[in-house]
Amino acid sequence: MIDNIWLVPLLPLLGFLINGIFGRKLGKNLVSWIGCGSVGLSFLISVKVFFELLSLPAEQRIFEKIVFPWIYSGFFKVNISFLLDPLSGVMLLVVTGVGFLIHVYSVGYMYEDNGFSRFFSFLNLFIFSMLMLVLANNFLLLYLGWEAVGLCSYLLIGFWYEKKSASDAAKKAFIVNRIGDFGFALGVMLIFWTFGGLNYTEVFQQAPSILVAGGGLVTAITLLLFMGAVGKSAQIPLYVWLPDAMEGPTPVSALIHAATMVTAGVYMMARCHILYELAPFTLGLVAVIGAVTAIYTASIAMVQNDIKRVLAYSTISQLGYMFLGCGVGAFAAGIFHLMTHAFFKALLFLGAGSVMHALSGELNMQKMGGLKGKIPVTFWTVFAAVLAISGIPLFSGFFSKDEILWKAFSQGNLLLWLIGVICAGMTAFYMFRLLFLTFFGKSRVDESIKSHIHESPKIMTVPLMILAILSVLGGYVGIPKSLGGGNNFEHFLSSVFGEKEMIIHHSAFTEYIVMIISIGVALAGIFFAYRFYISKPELPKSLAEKYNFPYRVLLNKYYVDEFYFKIIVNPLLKFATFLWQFIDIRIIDGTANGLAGMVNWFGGIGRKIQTGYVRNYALGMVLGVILVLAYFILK
Amino acid sequence: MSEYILTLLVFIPVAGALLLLLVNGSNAGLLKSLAFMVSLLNFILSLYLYFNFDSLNPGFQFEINRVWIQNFGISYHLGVDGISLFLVLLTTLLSAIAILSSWSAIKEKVKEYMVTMLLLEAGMIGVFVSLDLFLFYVFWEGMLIPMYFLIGIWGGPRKVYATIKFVLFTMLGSIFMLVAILVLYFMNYNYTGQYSFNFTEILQLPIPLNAQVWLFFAFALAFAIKVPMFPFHTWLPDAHVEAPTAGSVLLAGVLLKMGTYGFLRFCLPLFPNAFMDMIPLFSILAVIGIIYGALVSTMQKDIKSLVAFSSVSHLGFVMLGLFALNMQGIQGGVLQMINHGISTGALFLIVGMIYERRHTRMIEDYGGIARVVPIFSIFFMIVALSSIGLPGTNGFVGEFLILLGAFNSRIIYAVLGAIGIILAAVYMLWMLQRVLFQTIKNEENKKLLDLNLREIIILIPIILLIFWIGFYPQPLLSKMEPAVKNLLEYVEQKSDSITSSSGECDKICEKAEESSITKEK
Amino acid sequence: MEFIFFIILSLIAVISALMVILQRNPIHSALSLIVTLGSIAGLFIVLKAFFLAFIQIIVYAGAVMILFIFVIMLLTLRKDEFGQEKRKFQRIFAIIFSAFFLIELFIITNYTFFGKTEKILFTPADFGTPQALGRLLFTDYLLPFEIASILLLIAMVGAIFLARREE
Amino acid sequence: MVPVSYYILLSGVLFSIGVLGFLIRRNVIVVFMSVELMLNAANLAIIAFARNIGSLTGQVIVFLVMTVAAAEVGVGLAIIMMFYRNKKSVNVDDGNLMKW
Repeated sequence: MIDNIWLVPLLPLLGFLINGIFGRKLGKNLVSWIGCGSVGLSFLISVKVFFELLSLPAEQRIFEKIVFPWIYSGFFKVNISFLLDPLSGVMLLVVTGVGFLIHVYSVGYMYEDNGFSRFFSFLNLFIFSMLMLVLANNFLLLYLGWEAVGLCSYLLIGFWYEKKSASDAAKKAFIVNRIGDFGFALGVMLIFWTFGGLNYTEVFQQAPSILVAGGGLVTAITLLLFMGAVGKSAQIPLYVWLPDAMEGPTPVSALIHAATMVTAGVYMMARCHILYELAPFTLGLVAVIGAVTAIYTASIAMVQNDIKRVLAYSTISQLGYMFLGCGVGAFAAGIFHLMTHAFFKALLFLGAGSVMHALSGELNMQKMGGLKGKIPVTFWTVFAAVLAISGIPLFSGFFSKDEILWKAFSQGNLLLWLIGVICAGMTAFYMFRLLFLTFFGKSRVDESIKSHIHESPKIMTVPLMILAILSVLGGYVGIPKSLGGGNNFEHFLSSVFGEKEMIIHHSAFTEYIVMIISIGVALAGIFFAYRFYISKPELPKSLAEKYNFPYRVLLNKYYVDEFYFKIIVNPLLKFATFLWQFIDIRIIDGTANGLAGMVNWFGGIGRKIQTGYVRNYALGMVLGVILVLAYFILK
Repeated sequence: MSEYILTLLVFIPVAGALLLLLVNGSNAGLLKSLAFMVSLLNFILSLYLYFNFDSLNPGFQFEINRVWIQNFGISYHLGVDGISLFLVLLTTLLSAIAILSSWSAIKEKVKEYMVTMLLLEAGMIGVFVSLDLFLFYVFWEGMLIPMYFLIGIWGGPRKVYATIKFVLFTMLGSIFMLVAILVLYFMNYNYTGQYSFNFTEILQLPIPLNAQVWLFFAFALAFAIKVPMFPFHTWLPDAHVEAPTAGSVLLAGVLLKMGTYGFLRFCLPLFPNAFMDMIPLFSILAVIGIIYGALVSTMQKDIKSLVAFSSVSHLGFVMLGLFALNMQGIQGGVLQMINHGISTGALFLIVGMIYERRHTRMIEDYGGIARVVPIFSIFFMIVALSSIGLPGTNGFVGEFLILLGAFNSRIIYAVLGAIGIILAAVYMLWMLQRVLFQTIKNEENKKLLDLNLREIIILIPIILLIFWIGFYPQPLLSKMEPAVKNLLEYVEQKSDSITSSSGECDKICEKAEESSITKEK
Repeated sequence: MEFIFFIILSLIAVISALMVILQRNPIHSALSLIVTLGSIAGLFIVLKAFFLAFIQIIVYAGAVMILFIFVIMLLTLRKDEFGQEKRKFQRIFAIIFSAFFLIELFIITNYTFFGKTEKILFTPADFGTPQALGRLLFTDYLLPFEIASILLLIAMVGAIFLARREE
Repeated sequence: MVPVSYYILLSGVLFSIGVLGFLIRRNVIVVFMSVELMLNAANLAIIAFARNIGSLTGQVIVFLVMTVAAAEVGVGLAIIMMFYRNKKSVNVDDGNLMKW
C-alpha cells in the first residue's frame, strides 16, 4: 500500500476538479460526498500507510517514490516525487485527519451558502497542496506546495468576495506570504548553488561535509528558509495577515489558520533540522522570535473582543511556542506541540463557528454570555479545548507545551523559558476569558437573536466531539519519561531527528519543579480570568479606564498595521506613481516627443530662408559661387 | 517535403492573403472563416514541424539554402533549431487564436484586416526561421508594416500617435542593425574573399574585440528597443492601449520575443566576448526593467497598459535569464518567452472580450463582476495567476529557471529579480480585486453576459497549455536542451579563440575598414 | 597696334557695362548694352574670330536687343523709381558679394595665368573664317548643331504660348 | 600680342558688373540684361582661350552659346510679359508668392 502513496494527494485533486468544474450541476449533497469522501479516503490510506511504516524497523522507515520528471535543465534535475518517513507520516495524519473532520463540519456550516461547491473544491485543492508540501522529497516541490497553499488561503479567505474587507484580507495574505516565499525561493536557490541538487536525501547527506558548521553559507541558507517560514507561519514581522484572515469562513480559519497551513513553517524547520543544527546563530534567532511572538500576540489576545481574532492571536502565539521549541533544538517537541495544537485549536475555531452559527453570525464576545445551557455540546467540547490549550495536566496541551518549556529550561536559556511561562499564564487567562464571556455570566445577546439560539446540527457537533477526544488523549502519545511515559512520540520521530540524547544535566527533580511552576502559572491565569469576568464583571472596565493608554495600544494591535501601511505600503505606491508620472511620462516620453519637437523646430528655421524675394535667392546663388571659388582658392 | 516546410509555413499566409483579396469585401463571414482556415492550416503544419523535430541534433533542421540574389551573395536560407522551433509554434498558435478572437471585434474593413493579419503572421514566422542576415532584416522590417496598419486603422482614439511612435522606435534601432550587418558583410568578404550574408558563414568570422563591441551595440540597440528594455519601453503601453485586441495579442505574444530571440540568435554567437563584457550592464538594465515595470503597472488606471507594463517586467526576466549565460538561465529565458506569449496573449484576449461588452478599459468602471460573469472570472483568475508565476502554472517554471540561472551567475541579480515576483503579485491581485471582487456598484456591470462558446473555445487551449507546461515542461525543455548546450559550447570556444588570437584578427579589421572605404569612393 | 585696339575696346566695354546697370531709364541701359556688345564684337575681331564677331553683331546686337527694346516699349515703362528699397541689406550685400567675386577672379587669373602663356601656339590659316567654322559645325559638331536648332524651335513655341493674349 | 590674362581680366570685370547689376537692380528687364552681359563676358573668355590655343572648337562653343542665349531671351521676355500682365509691375520684389 505504501507504494501508491501518490493516491493520497491525487484524491483531493480529483475532488477539486470534479467539484470545481461540475460543482453547480451536482447538487449539494453529492458535492459534499465527493469533497469529504476524497479527503476521508486519503485519510484512510494515510492511516494504513502510517501503520505499515510503524511495522518497519526504525532505520528503514524512509520511502521515496518518484512519480514523473518535472524540470530537467542541464544538471538541474527535479522530479515530482514523494518521501514518506515518520515526520511526514505524522503530518499526513494531522492534515488528512483534521482536514476530514473540518470537511464534515463545513458541510453543515456552509449548507445555505450558494458558493457551496466552489467552497468544497477550494478546500480539496488546499488539502492537495498541503499534502504536496508535506510529501515533497525535494525543495522545489516543497516550494510548489508552499505557494499553492498560499493561493488556496487567498481563494478561501476571499471566499465571500463581495465583502471588500474579505478580498482585501485575501490580497494581504497572499502578498505577505509572497514576501516570505521570496526569501524561501532564494534559500532554495542557495541550496541548489551549494549542493548542485535539491533532493532532501542528497542535501542532508552532503550537508555536514560541505557546509562548515556555523559558517556564513549555512546561516544564510537557514535564515532565508526561516524567512519563508516566518511568512507562512505568521511570526513577528510578517504575522499581520493572519488576524485579517479571519474574514474567511470559520472552517477555513480552522483548517488553514490553525491546523495545517500555518504549521508548514514548523514542518519545514523540522524537515531541515540537519541544516539548522549546523547554524546555531539561526537557531538562537528562531527561538528568540518564537518567544517574542508568543508573548507579544498573547498580550494582544487578552483584550480582543472578536472571538475569532482572539483565537487568531492565540494561534500565532502557540506557533511562537513551536518555533521556540525548534529554536532550542527540540524539534520533536515542536512537532508534538504542532499536532496537539492542531487538535485543540481546530476544535476552538469550530466551536466558535458553531457559537456563531447559533447566534446567527454574532462575533463580538461582549454581545454573548450565558450560552452554557443553550448549546451544551459546543460548551463542553470548547471547555475541553480551553483546558488543553491552557496547559492543565491530563490534557494534551500540558504535555506538549511543558515539553517545550522543559527543553528550553534544560538547554539553559532561562530568559526564553521565563517568557514562555509568562506567556502560558496569559494563554490560560485569555482562553478562560473567552470561555467565561461566551458561555458564563448573564446573557448580553440582543433580543432578536436570543429567541432562536439553537444547538448546531449533528453533522457539526460530531466532529467537535471527536476533536475534543483527540485534544484530551492526544497528549498521552508523548508523556515525558519523568512522568513515567515512554515519550514514544519523540522516540518515534527519532529515526528522523536522530537519537541524540538531550544532555540532561538536571535531575528529574528540577523537571518536576518546572512542571509545577507552569501549572501554577496556568492556574493563576484562570483565577484572574475568573475574578475579572465572573465575580466582578465591572473590574475589566475600570482597569481599562485606569490604564487607558496601554489598553488602547493593545486593542489596536500596537498600531502595527497602520505602521506597516505608513512605512512600506504608502511610500511604495507613491514611489510607483512617481516612477510612472515622472520618469515614464515626463522623462522618457518627454525625450521622445522632445526629439520630434526639435526636428520640427529646426524645420521651422529652415523654412524662414525661403523669403519669397527673388533677389535673396540671387544673393544665395552668388554667395554659393563665391564659396566654391574660395574653396578652390584655399585648397 | 521536410526541406520546403519552412517556406510553406512562411508563404501560406501570404497566399491566403492574396486569396482573400479575391473575395469581395461585403460578406465578412466568408472572409473571417477563410482567414481562420488558413491560419489553422498553418498551425497544423507547424505541429508537423514539432512532431518530426529530432530533439537530439543541436544544429538547424528543415534547412533550405537557395541562392536568392547572386551577385550580392544573398541566400534564401531558412532553418529551425531548438530555440526558434517553439517560437514558430507560438506564432502560428497565437495568430490562429487572434484571428478567431477578432470575429466580432472588427466590424468595418474586415477584408483588409484579415489580409494584414495574415501578412503579419508571415512576417513573424519569417523572422524566426530566416538564417540569412539580409533575409532576416527584410522580414524584421517587413513585419512592421502590417503592424503599423493594424494599430493605425483599427486602433483606439490615439492610434496615429501610438503607431507612428511604435514604428519610429523600432526603425531607429534597426537602422543601426543594418549598418552592422553591412560591416559584417564586408568583413566577411575580406576574410573569405566572397560576398555572403549567410549567417552560418558569418559565424565563422573571427571579429576582433573592439569591432565586436560596436557591432554588438548596434544589434543590441535594435533588439533592446524591441524587447523592450528599460529606457526604450515607452512605445509599448501606447501601442498596446491603442491596438485592437488581436493586434495587441500578437504584439505582446510574438513581436516582443523577436528582441530576445535576436539577442540569443545573433548577438550571443556573433559577438561572444562583447556579450560577456556587457553582462553586468544588461543584467542591471534587465533588473531595473523588472522592478520598474512592476512598480509602474501597480499604478495604472487602464487594464491594458497595466498588462503592457507587466510584459516589460516579464521580459526583463527573460533578459536576466539570457544574460545569466548558463544552461538554466537561457533555457528558462526561452521557456519564459513562450510562457509570456501564452499568458499575456491570453490576458489581452480576456481584456478584449470584456472590452467588447463594456467598451471601457478603466479599472474603476468595473468591480464585483465575478458574481455576474463567473466563467469569465475563472479564466481571468487562472491566466492572472499564470502570469504571476504561481507554481503549477507555466510562468513558475520559466521564472524559477531564470532566477536559478541568474543566481548561479551573480547572486545580487537573482535577489533583485526575485523582488519582481512579489511586485508581480501586488499589481495583478490588486487589479483582480478591483475588477472581479468587491461589491457591484456600476449598473452596467449587472447586465454583462458571460463568455459565449467561441470565446471559451479560444481560451481552452491556452488554459491547457498553462497547466501542461506548468506540470510537465519536459517535452519543451528536452527539445531545447541540445540547441542551448551547443550554443553555450560554441560561445565558450569562440570567445576563447578570439581573446587568444586577437592579434591576427586586428589585421583583418584594418583591411575591412579601408576596403569598405574604397567601396564607397 | 593690336594692344591699343584692345585697350580702347575694353574701356568702352567696361564703361558701357557700368552704364547698363546704373542708368535709370531701361532704354538707356538697353542702348548701352548694345554698345557693350559691339565692343565685345570688336574684341572678337582682335582675337581673329571674325565670323563670330559678325554673328555677335547680327544675332546679339541686332535681334536680341531689338527684342529687349521692343518689350520695354511694349510695357511702356516709366523711369525706374529708385524708391525706398524694401530690403535694405540687399544692396549692401550685393556690393560686397560682387566685390568679393571680382577679387576672387583676380586671384585666380593672376595665380594661374600671369606670365605663363605669353607665346601663342600656332594658329591654323583659316582660323576665324566661316568656312572652317562651317566645316567643323557640319562634321564633328553636327549633333549639337541639330540640338541647338530644336532648342530654338522649342523656345519659339514656348515664347508664343507664354505671351499670347488670353481669350 | 595681347596676353590671354588681360582678356580674362576683362571678362572677369564685365562678369562682376553683370553680377552687380543682377543683384542691385529691381527692374526685371535690367536684371535680364545683366544676365546677358554675364553671358557675353563668358563668351569673351572662351574666345580668348580659343584664340590662345588656336582651336576652332572654342568658336563652335560660343556659336552654340549664342543660339542658347537667343532662345533664352525669347522665353525670358515672354515670361517678363506674363509677369507684367499678372503683377502690373516690373519690380522683381513683387514676385513673392513663394513667401513661407
